[in-house]
Amino acid sequence: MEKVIEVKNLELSFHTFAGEVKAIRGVNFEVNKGETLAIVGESGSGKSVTTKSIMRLLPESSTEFKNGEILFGGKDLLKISEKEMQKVRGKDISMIFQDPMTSLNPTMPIGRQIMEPLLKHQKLSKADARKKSIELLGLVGMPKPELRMKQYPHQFSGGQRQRIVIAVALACNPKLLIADEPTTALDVTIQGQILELMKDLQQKIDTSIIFITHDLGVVANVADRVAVMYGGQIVEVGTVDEIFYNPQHPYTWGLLSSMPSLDAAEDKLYAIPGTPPDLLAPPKGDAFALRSEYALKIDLEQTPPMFKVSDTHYAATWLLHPDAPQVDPPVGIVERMKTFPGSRYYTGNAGGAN
Amino acid sequence: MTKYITKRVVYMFLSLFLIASFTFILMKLLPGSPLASAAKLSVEQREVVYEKYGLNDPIPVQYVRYMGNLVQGDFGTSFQYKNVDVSYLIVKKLKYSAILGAQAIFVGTIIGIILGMIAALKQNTIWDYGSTIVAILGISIPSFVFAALLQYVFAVHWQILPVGLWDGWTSSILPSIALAMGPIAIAARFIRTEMIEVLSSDYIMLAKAKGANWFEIAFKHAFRNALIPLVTVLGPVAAGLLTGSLVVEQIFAIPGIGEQFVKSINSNDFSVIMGTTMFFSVFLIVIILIVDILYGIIDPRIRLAGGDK
Amino acid sequence: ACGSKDEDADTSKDTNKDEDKGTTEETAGDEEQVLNLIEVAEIPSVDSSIAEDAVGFNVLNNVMEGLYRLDQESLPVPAMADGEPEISEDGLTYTFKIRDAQWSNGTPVTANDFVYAWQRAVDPETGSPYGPYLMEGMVKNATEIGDGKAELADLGITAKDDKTLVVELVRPVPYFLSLMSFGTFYPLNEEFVTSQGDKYASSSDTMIYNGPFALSDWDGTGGWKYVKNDKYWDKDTVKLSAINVDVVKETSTGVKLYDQGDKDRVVLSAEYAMQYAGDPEVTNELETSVFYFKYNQERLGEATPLANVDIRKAVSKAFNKAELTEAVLANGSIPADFLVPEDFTYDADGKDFREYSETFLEYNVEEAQKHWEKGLAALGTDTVELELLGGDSENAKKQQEWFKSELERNLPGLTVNLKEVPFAVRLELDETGDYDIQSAGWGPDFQDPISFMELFTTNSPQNKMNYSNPELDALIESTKIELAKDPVARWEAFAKAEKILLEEDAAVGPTYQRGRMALMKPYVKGLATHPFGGDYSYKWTYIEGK
Amino acid sequence: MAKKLLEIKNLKQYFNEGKKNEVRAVDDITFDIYKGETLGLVGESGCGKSTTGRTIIRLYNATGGEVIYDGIDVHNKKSKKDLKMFNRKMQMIFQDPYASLNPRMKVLDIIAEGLDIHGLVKGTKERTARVNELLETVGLNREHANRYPHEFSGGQRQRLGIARALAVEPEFIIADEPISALDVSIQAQVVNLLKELQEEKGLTYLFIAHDLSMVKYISDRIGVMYFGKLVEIGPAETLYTAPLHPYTQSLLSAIPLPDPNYERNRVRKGYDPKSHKYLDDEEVTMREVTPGHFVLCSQREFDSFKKA
Amino acid sequence: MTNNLEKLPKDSFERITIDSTHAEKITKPSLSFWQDAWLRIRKNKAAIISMFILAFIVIMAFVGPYMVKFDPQEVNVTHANLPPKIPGLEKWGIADGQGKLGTKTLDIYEVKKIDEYYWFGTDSLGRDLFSRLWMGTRISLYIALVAAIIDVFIGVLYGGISAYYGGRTDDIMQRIVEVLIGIPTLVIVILMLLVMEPGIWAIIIAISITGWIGMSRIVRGQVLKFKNQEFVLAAKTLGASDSRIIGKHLLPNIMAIIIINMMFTIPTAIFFEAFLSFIGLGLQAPAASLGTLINDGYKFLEYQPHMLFFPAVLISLLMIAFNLIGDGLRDALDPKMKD
Ligand SMILES: Nc1ncnc2c1ncn2[C@@H]1O[C@H](COP(=O)(O)OP(=O)(O)OP(=O)(O)O)[C@@H](O)[C@H]1O
Ligand SMILES: Nc1ncnc2c1ncn2[C@@H]1O[C@H](COP(=O)(O)OP(=O)(O)OP(=O)(O)O)[C@@H](O)[C@H]1O
Ligand SMILES: [Mg+2]
Ligand SMILES: [Mg+2]
Repeated sequence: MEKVIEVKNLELSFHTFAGEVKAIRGVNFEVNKGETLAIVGESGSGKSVTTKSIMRLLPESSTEFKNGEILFGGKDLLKISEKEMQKVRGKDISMIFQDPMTSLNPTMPIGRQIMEPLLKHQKLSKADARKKSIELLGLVGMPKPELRMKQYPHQFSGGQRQRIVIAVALACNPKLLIADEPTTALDVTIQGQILELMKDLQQKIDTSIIFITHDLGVVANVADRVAVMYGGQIVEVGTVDEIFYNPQHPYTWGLLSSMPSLDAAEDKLYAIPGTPPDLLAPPKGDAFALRSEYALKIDLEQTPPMFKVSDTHYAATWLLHPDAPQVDPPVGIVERMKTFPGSRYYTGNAGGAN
Repeated sequence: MTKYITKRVVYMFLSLFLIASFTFILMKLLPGSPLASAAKLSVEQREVVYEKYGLNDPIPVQYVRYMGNLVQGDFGTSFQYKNVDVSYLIVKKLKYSAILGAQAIFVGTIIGIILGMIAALKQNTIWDYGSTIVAILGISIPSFVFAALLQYVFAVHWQILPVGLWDGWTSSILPSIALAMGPIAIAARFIRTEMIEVLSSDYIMLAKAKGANWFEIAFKHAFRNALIPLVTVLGPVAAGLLTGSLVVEQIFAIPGIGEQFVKSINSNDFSVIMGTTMFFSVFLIVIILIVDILYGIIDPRIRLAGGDK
Repeated sequence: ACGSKDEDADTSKDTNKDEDKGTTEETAGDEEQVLNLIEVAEIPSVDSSIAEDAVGFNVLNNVMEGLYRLDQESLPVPAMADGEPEISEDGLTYTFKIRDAQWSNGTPVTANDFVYAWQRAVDPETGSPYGPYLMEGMVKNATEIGDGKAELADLGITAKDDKTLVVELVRPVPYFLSLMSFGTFYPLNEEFVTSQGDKYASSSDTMIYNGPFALSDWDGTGGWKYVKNDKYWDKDTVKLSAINVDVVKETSTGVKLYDQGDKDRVVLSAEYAMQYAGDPEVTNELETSVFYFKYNQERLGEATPLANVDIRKAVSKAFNKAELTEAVLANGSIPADFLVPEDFTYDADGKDFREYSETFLEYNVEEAQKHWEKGLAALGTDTVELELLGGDSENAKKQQEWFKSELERNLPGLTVNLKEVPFAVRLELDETGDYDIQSAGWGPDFQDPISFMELFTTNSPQNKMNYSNPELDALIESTKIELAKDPVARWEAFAKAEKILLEEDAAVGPTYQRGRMALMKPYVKGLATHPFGGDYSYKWTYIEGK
Repeated sequence: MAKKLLEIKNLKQYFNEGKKNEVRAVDDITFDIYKGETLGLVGESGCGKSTTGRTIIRLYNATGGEVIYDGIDVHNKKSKKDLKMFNRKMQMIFQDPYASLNPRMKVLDIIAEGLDIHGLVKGTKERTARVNELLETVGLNREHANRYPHEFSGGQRQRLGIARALAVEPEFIIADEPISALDVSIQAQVVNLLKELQEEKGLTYLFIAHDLSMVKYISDRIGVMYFGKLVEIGPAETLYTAPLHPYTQSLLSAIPLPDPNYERNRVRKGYDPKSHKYLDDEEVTMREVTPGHFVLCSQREFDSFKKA
Repeated sequence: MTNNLEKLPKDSFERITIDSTHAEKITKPSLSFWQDAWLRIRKNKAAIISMFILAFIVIMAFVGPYMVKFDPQEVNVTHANLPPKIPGLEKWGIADGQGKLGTKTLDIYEVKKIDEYYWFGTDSLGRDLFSRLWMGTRISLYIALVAAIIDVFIGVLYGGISAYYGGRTDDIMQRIVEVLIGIPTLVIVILMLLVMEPGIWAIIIAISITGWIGMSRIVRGQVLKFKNQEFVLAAKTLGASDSRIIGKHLLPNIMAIIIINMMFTIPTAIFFEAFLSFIGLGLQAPAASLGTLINDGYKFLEYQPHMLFFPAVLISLLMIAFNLIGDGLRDALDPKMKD
């Protein structure tokens, strides 16, 4: 499969008043052509920073790239000049931001905002750019697109605004689309519409997508593969089925357990105790250990490497070490594993991945 | 919108009425006489002259008479310049001040904005400090010092611009620059602060993600959004500048209204004081109103919210 | 008027001529006769009945002409008057013949023009500040008209015919002829003035002129221009074709304009006077304004330490007047040990009034301290605090700060508090008598010692310091009536009064007589300056050697 | 059934009333809240959920209608004392854990604010003790009292908001989307806490959210709002299993589930208000279909619901 | 990635239990708001340098006048208008007593036969400018303080109340402001001259009349922005009184902008004082302030540039220091800037 982008050993820090924030501490992943990679993880785990470093959108003054490379089309994006980068942004890689309420310029008509990348990267004439923009707006399901070109963002609802942002991102048929929590601020009905839309469009123009969210329901809906981030590192990566039906990392277990199910009436939701690690002074060893019921002694001493579970599935937890004790995941997880053929709890029942 | 403006205009007349009334009363309490030679005259002689100008009437009577005339648009005649209509006098002198003021505001705002932009885009670098220092000099050193300095350098030393007197546009260059120092400082400081805020917003990030270069980001995207607070503070400053600056006008021997106003107060020329005050107030209130309307033009979100802000 | 001044002017001319010769030879002879001047204030009014300030009177002096005009030596010479008038035995009736002269619009100047102008000036309806002030107690029925007891027509001025004017006075006025050069007494063409109504004299187009120049390019404010008046009876004497006047209030700007050759003359303030002290282009002129301390003897109903004559004398003698004029003012002012200024009034032989009188209250620290101790003893204290009220101009402030330092240094136990306020406020405080010492000054409106000597009589509006000496009052009164026709005795009486006022009573403490220092281009010749009324005459001025 | 704690009758809240840009944020809604229950309120963003909550607690003056708390009309209270009393009984937890804590106040002072206002404690010692107690109640510790809000994570902040509300010992709490801004694992922390507190203290909640799965988990009854109107209200289970109003159905069909297999096969239902095809003379009101289950419908629709 | 790991001791894989409350710990030391702010501002070099400059100026304002043997108020006209002359520096060609006299440049000290060294020269009455400068600084600092206090007490309160109560209150209060800026200050000030003794109180009152209006407008804008923030609403639901909300919730949050705006008020006040002194309401002569020194000095730009140079440089330094400290403070107080 063709790799569109490959992030290798990325390590970066921010220099702040309080000290050095080690936001990304060795991240590796790649995205293949036409696939959707979802990155999940809780607030502050470094999801946005990772993607922003691909786009080189981090504040120059306080960011320090310590290590690693980001290969895109044979070039290391961290090494090219700002001028070259400007050609990549919006054309080859584009981005959708978390908050539709704030990511459009409030004082510029939306038409101009959509036309901007077309004029810049595709060198279209004004009239052509306009035509293309109207087309794009229609594509993302905006009724009466010609009329709305002249309107300002505040005249649109949240869902409509997010569609506009998507239209902007798709304007130049990018090779890679990064969507940073594109639906977190929306309610479920609108969120559903947006997800459908993205999937449709992906098929039409065959883009790769990096989709960031902390909502596992959304992940289940959109992703081909999933990377789970915790404390500035990727702790588990695999296909969507592997992650949902055969998770290996205790943090992934915790995440999956926290979701209430609609059918069963639990007494108490599972909640991961504690707070995320302080990236100013990241803990030694496994960053999640302090909050984990499954902590091993070694977790406090040494950072676990990525253990291979299958060709597509890796997890960074000492529990996968041959010497580690066998532990039973929480009941809900075991329940999930039962449906997955490769899992040790597989019962062979129907309902698993086919 | 029209309703809002109507309301504001009604308020404006209320404010103007109050300003006129207070100013009138305060002025009547001012010591001295509008007649330069009053000190030489005996009490009886003075009475005779005062009678002619209606200065012997009780203040309420004078007040009612004055306000009555004012309502009819009659500002009366000046005491210093006998037989000169106050409105004529003001309009004539205001012309010079307004040209200087408008140029100062225009140039000052543009330079200030550029300085502020540089400072914001290169925050905490030598550029930032440099522009901040220039801006601070603009507020900490009064414009008349700049005026004297500019006059010395450009008119005396290099002799490329006139020393003073009103003789066409070239005469307005130096005083305008001197007056522009204030707006430069204000614009630079406020644009810097606001730009820093705006530059960290999501839509700027999106613009960058679209591949915009710094110029497009600064001017196409950020600028308009950073303008609101500047417009707020610059409004009254503009009113002040357009209606003249005493010392700068004096240094360049420009017959503007600012200088006239002080002279009128010192010589107790109350019809000119009143007239100028009224002009200034109208200017000010209208500018504040324009600022409020400008909000809506700069930021379309405010237009929708109308008066509810 | 004064010898020393002329000398200065001459030497400066000579030295400059040599330098300039080479460059200006070709154009010499037919230079453009245009003068470029600076005025420090705009024209408030050039309506001769309404005018009340220096600028207005100066313009009037050059665009209008009264029965008399001050000549280059500041002596009154017949102008609209055709020769000397006939004066009645009792000195109360003057009969003038009017010269054949025209207004700038071609109408002849007649005796009626004077009658109209005088009546207009004295008419309460006109609101003239100077008309009643100058005419009351002098011209017949002027006072009565002011009080509403007489008709305008009763004023003591009548036109016997177009060319004969008769003026009746209520008392003999020795300085009457010089007064005829004063703006308020200039003629006005009734027909023209009434046709303009309110607009008369509101711009250069709404006036007609009978003087050497006509006003032009003046619209009520801002700068103006004089152009030669071709209808002037003595137009051959007038050489300048035009004078451009701009209003420049900052001396520094004026000096720069002068240096760049845009202006031909600029009056210097102290700081510039000091810089240009040795400059050949500097001219010194002595003005007739005298400055003095007014000592308030009773402030808001309470006696001040200044009620004590020794204290007053001590203060008056305790500052070095020479240092004041040379180092602080530095503008050609001279120390004043008198009230009536030098170079102001002359008797028939050209003898200055100052030669009739003595000098008083000279700077003398020892004596000052003696008086001071005596005064303190009488007051039974050894510290005195006095407020010195003064103006808020740059120059006034500098002086006051110097006074404070000087007085406090020389009079142990004295504290001087400065109060520096705008003119209007000072007048108000003067009016209510709310000050201890006031730094004040006086410039005369006519050429006679009485314009000064009358200031501090008991009922004078200028007194306001609770000073009263019947002896002084009587002396001044006598100069108006009994001595009116005896110039010598009259001046001796003034001299005596001055002695009472300054030496015996030290009611006021003179400080200096103001001088004026100006830069003037050497090619400007024949500029005449005057001690009262209009400051300058341009009638005889010309450009040579530019 | 339990006693009615709160009756909301024909509540209306219009912004910019009478102007061109009038917004009918809450348009004539009526419902009751029973003592000790949790009423969930869901609906699309901007449909007026927060406004309802805020109007109930008097942050806005209602344009019309009544809010009757324990038999007393809240919006007619006059005396300061009554108001204070009322402020103690009813409390609110805000949507945004970042915006709802004053960044320049210490946690101690934030939580103690209610105590100070109502004079519930005497002396600093008692004050600190009470704050510590509250911190422990919400699962934080006393060491946190001297911190500033920015030092806390989102979940911790939301718990601070809860502690602040609890400080005055309220009976009724309006929780305005207390979890929407939080990530999943933290959502669980907060929801658990709310539930525990309800059991311990017998609290009543109005729980506002747009995420039906969480709401269903915590609520006894659920109300669904659409464009300022309440369109359906009923017991949580009933509403989930047998939604009647098409908007509710659309909402339910959109809940994402962490199950890729399910997601691959999900069918979403859209909602178009025009689909009702109401006639001009039809009266559209709340009608009780099954006991306790009300739907906003016309008589025609009501009949068809009944049949089904 | 491979599972090829070097052998690890068996016992490393023992399971352990971790106290979950342990995980709630915040590792950063507990600091008060101001301690925290101080830590931040300490990292801001420009602010720190500015603090030193400011401290230096303040100290000099008190000791400066006593560093030379001249009395700042003593008039000595024979020593008038001397250029600066500083021992040591004169060899370098600066501050060597050279000055302009007419068109010539020469050593004025020599011309006037003066042996003393006036470090910053003298004014036109021969007063020592070094000591006057520092005396003036003291007064100007005092004015700055007064203006700042008035800004805070009147401007902030007025703007705060106007915006907080909004509606009719705001309308009325804003009209009052309009009227206040409409009435010419000069008229009021001249009236004050009649009823007041010149001096510091007169200055305070004069500044109080209109000096705070800019601040009130800014504060009003900010309060309008903050008053509907959720933490304010939260306080309201707790039954907080209006004064509590304004004082405890709103003001602390708009402190930064207040500080910035104060930087604009201070120089304005300093020159307003000079103007008041000029018309006789301010300080009594011969006292000096930076404003009056500059007012006096600019006229001599050409011949005695030192009269303008020193006070202008000082006031600029002062303002730059104030502003950079203000900027530093603003950054330090801004919660967004916290990691
Ligand atoms: N510009 C910056 N300066 C300093 N620290 C930063 C900066 N940007 C991000 N961080 C820190 O880096 C860490 C990772 O942040 P990031 O935004 O990637 O989190 P996230 O996973 O996207 O969280 P969320 O789900 O809340 O968006 C956080 O601790 C954050 O505080
Ligand atoms: N102060 C106000 N002035 C004018 N309109 C307002 C005001 N507050 C809210 N609105 C409008 O009222 C409507 C309902 O707003 P509300 O905040 O209650 O929605 P919500 O259901 O809580 O949405 P969300 O899920 O986004 O919190 C919206 O259209 C909003 O724009
Ligand atoms: Mg993020
Ligand atoms: Mg809400």
